[in-house]
Amino acid sequence: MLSKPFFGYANPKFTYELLSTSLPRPVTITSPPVVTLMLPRKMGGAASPQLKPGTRVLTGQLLTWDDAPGPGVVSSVTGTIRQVSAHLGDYGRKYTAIVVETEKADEFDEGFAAACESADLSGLADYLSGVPGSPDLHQLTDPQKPIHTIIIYGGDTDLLVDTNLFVVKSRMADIAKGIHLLKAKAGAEKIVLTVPGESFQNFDGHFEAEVIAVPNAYPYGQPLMIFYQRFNRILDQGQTFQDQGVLFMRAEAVAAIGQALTEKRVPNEKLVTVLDKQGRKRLVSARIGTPIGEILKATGITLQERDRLVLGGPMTGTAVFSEDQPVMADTDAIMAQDASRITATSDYPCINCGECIRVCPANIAVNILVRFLEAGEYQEGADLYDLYACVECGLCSFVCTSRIPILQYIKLAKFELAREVPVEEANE
Amino acid sequence: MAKSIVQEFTKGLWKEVPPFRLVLGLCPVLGVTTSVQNGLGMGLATTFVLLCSNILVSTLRKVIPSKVRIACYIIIIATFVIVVEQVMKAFAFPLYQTLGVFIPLIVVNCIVLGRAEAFASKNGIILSIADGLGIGLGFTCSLAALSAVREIIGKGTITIWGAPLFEGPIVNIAHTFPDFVPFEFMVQAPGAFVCLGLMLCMMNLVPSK
Amino acid sequence: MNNPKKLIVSHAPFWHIGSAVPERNFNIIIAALPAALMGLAAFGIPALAVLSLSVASAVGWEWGVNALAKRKNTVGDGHAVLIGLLFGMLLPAAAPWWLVVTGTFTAVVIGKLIFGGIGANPFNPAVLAYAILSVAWKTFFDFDAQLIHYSLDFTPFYPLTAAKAFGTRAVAGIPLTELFFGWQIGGIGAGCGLALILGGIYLIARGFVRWEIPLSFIAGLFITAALFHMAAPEVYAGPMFHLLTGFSLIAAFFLAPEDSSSPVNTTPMLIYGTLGGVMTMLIRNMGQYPEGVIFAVLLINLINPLVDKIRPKAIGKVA
Amino acid sequence: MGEMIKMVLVLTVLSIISGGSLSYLEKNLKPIQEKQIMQLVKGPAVRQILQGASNKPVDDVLTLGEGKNASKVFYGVYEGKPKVVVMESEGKGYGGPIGLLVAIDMEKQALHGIGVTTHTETGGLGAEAKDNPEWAAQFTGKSINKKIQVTGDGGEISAIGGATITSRAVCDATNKAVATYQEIKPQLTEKLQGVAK
Repeated sequence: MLSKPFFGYANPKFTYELLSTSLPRPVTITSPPVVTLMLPRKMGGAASPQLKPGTRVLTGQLLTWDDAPGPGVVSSVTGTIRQVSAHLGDYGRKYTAIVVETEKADEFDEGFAAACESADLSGLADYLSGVPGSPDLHQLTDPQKPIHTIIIYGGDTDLLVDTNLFVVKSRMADIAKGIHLLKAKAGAEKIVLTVPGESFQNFDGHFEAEVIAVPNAYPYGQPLMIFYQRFNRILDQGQTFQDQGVLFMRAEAVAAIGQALTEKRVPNEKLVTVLDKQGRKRLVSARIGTPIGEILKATGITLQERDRLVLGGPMTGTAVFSEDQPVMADTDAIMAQDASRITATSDYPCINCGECIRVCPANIAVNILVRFLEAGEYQEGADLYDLYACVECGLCSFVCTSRIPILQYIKLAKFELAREVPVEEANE
Repeated sequence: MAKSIVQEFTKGLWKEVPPFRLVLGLCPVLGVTTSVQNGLGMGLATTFVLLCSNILVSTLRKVIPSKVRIACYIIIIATFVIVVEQVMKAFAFPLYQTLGVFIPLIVVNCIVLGRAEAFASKNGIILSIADGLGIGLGFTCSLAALSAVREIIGKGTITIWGAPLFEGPIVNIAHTFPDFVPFEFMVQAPGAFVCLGLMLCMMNLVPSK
Repeated sequence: MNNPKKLIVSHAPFWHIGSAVPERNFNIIIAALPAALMGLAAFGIPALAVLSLSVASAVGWEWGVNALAKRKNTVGDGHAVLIGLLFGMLLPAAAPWWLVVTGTFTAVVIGKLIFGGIGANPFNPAVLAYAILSVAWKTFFDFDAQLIHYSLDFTPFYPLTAAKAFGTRAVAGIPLTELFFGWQIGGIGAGCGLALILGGIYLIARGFVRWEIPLSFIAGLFITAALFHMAAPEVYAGPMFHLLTGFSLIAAFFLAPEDSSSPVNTTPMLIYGTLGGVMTMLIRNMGQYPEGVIFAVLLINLINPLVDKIRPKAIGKVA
Repeated sequence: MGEMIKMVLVLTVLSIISGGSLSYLEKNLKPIQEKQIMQLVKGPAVRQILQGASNKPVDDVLTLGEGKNASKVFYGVYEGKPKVVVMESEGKGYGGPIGLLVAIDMEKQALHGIGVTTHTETGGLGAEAKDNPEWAAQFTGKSINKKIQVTGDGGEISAIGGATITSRAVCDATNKAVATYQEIKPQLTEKLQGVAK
C-alpha cells in the first residue's frame, strides 16, 4: 500500500505490474473437493433433470436450466451435483449456484468437439462464454448491435495483478490462434491488442491484430480509459460498450479460445493472482468454481475476524463476505487484507481540500460532484459535473482526506441512472 | 366554542407565532427592530390593523364577491394603515419618523393579508377577533423580543417609550456594568439576519406542539 | 455458504493514502505555532491569556452548539482549535476577555456551524469574526490605542496606521529586520514574518497548502505595493514594508488558503491569490482602513465559487 | 351580469367609505400633526439656523397675509435687532416634496443659511441634503440678488454627487423663498419694526 510520504506535495503515482523479470511459475490446484458453478440466470420453476441433485456431470458438459435456449455453464469437473440454489451477485445480478462434488479422475464430455465441427460461432459461444477470462461471445452474434472493434487488453486493469500480462507473455501461440479465430468468424472489422508500453516491441507485428501500447501509469489500462484513448469520446449516459460496437476481452479469454480449438476441449483452469496480507503475490491456477478458501489454504493465507477478502485488485475489486465464494471465470485476483491495514470510509463532509481534483485522470470536479451525489442528485451530477467522464479508477477515494467513498457514490449514481431511464422510457 | 376561541387566540402566541414559526412579515421584523420602542410600536400598529381588518373582513365576508376579494381586502387594510399612520404622525411623531416607510408597508405585510384571506374570510367575527389579536400580539411579542436582544447587545439599552417621545424609562446596562461595550453589529442590517436566524434556531429546538 | 468468520465488506478502492481531517488540521496548527510563540515573546503574558482563551472558547462553542443542536461532536477534528488559534493570532494582545469569547462565537457558530459545519463555510471563520467585531468595536481593534499602556522595547506604534496617516517618512525609521523578526505592533501571531514563512513552507512541503495561493497572494500584494510606491514614494510605503506588516503574511499562508473557502483548481487559485493581494493593497492605500487584508480575504472568499468554475475540461467533453 | 354589478358596487362603496373617513380623519388631525412637526422638526432646524439669536426663534412667529395666503415667518434677533428672517419653502425633489427653511440676512441682503426639514429622498444620496451640514453650508453668505443655481446650470452650488435633482430642488426652493421675501419685504419690515420696539 502506498501511503502519504512526510513531504506530500506531489500527487501519488501508481504503475501497473510489468513482469519484467523472469515469469513466475503458477501453483496448480488440481482437484478441489467441491466446486460451485454459477449459471448466469435466475432460478426458475422446473429445472431439467440434469440439474437434479445426485445427477452426475462430466467435465466440459454444458449445463442449462432446461432445454429451452438460454444461458449455460460448462462444468469444470466431473462429479455429482449436490445442491442447486439461488445466488445474488453484485448490482442485483441473479445466478443459480450449482455445487458439484468432484471425482478424482476427469471424464470428458464430447459436446464441444461436436460443436467445433459445425464451426458456427453461436454454437461455440454457449461453450466458450464461460472459459477463463469470461469472453462475452454472445455479443458477437447479436445482429442488432454489430461489434466493429474487439479490444483485447493484454495488461491488467488493476494494480498488483499479473494474470493477463502473464498469459500474454507465456501463451502467445494460443493468443495468436484465438485472434485468428475471432478474425475469421466474428466479423469484427478490427481487433486491437493493448499491451503495456514497455513490452510493445515484443508483440508488435506478431498477431493478426493491431497492437497498441498503453501507458503504464494507472489508470490508463481501465477499459473506460482505453476506450477514451482509442475513440476520443466517453460512454455517455445510457450508452454501453456493446451499442458503441466495441467488445472488450481479456487476453486470457482469447488464449482460452485458441486453446479450446486446438484441444477440442473447453479450458477450465483459471489463472488467479493471489495477494497475501503482506503484499506478496503468487500465481495460482485453479479449476473454475473452486472455493476461494481452497486457494487461500494452498497459498498459506489464513483470514481472521474483520479481515477483508477482495476479488480483483485493490482499486476496483469487489469485497466478498465469505471464503466459500467460488473462483469465477472473470476473477483475475484474490486479495487478502489484514484488519489492521483497513482504512474505514467515513461520512465526514467534504472539506474542499482539492486532492481529488489534482489526482483525477478525467479532470472531473470531484469535490462538487460528490456533493451532488451525496444529496442523491444523480441526474444533476451527470448533467453539470461530468459524472459520465469518470473512468472509475478510484484514485479520488484513495486520496480523499475526509475518506468519503467517492467511487462508491459514482458507481451507485451510474447504476441508479441506468435503472431509472428505462422506467421513464416505459412511461412515455 | 369557548375553547376554540381560546385556541385561536393562543395559537398566535406560540404555535403559529408569525416571524418565528410561520416566517412571515420578515421585512418589518428585520427593518425596525433596532430598539424595543420601535419594535413595540410596529407590533402594536400591525396588531391594530390586523384586528380591524379581521373584524371588517369577517363582517363583510358574505358581501364581498370572491373575484374581487383581494382588492377589497387591500382597500380595507390600506384604510386602516393610513389611519394608523395619521394617528401616529399626530401623537407619536418621533416613532413615526423612525418607523418611516415601514408603516405604509404594513399594507403588503403578508401576515395581515394572509389572516384576512385564510382566516377572517372564512370565520365569524368573534373568532376573527381572537385570531387577529392572537397573531398580532404574537407578532408584537416577537418583535419586542428580537428588538430587545438586538438593542441590549447592540446599544446596551432598553428603550420602552424613550425620549424624545416621553422621557420614559430607558434601562441602560452601562450603568450596571460599566465595562460593557455595545456590540454595534447587532443593530446593523446583517446583525438583524444573524439574530433572527439564531432565534429561529432556538425556537426550533423547542418542539412546536 | 455460512462461515463463522465475519469479513469486512466495503466498496473499492481498498487502499487509502492515510490522510485524515484531524491530521490536516493539527498540522496547520503546528505550522502556526512558531508565529504564535513569537507573538508571546513580543507581547508577554497577556498575549498568552488571549490565545488560550481564544482556543478554549472556540472549542467550547463548538462542543456546546453541537450538543445543543444534537449533532455529532466534531471537536476532535481540531478545526475549532485551529479557528480559535488563528483568531487569537489576529487579535491585539490587550484584547479584553469578552471580545475574545464573542469573537470565537462569531467565528465558530456564525462563521462555520450555521452553514453546516466543517467544509461548508463560505468564508474563513476567523476572518469573518474579525471583520464583524472590528466593525462593531472599532477602538478595541485599534492596535495603537490598545497597546498604549504597554512598555515595549520596539517601535511603539502600528506601522500601517502610521504609514497611512503620515506617509512613508513616518515609517522610514523602522528597520525591515525588526519587522521580519516580529518586533512590531500588530496581531499577536501576525508579526513575525520569519515564523510565518517557515510555517508556510512546512505546509506547502507537506502538501496541506498548495503553493499557488500563498505565492500569488504575495506576488499580487508586492507588485501592487511597488507600483504605488513608484507612483508616489512619499505617500505610499514600499512593497517590503507592506509585505512584513499587518496581516499580509498570515493571510498569505493561513487565512487565504483555508480549505473550504478557497478554490481547488490551479488557475482559479492563482486568480484568487493575486486578487487577494491586489485588493489588500488597494484598501490599504486608497481605502479608509489602514489594514486591508481582512476585507480582501472576505472578498476573495466571495468570488471563490465563481472562479472555481474555471476548470479543465473533463475528458470526452467537446463543449 | 348581477355579479358584475355587485362587484362594482361593493368596491365603490368600500372606496367611498374609506376615502370619506380618511379625509375626515386627516382634516381633524392636521393641526396636531403640524404642531408636532413644528415642535420636533422645524423647531430644531430653526434653532439651528438662528444660532446665537437672542430671542426665542421658535415661539416668535410672524404671520403675514390672510386666510389661504397666510405664511409664517420666523425671525432672529441679533445685536438687539431682528436681522434675520426665516422663510418656509418647498421644492420638488426626486422622491417628493422637500421642505426647506431659508434664513435671509436682511441687512447684508444675503442668505444666512438653509435647512431641510421634511423630505423623502434616497438615503446616502438625496438625503445628504439634510444629513450633510457641509453641503448646506455652501448656501451661507450667497447674495439674494443673484439666482442660486448648481454649477451644472451655471451657478455656484456644487451638486450632491448622484443627486442633481435634489440639489436643484433645494436651489429652486431657495429661490422661491427669496422671491417671496422680496414680495413681502415691506410688510415684513413694518412688522419687524414693531417687534424691535
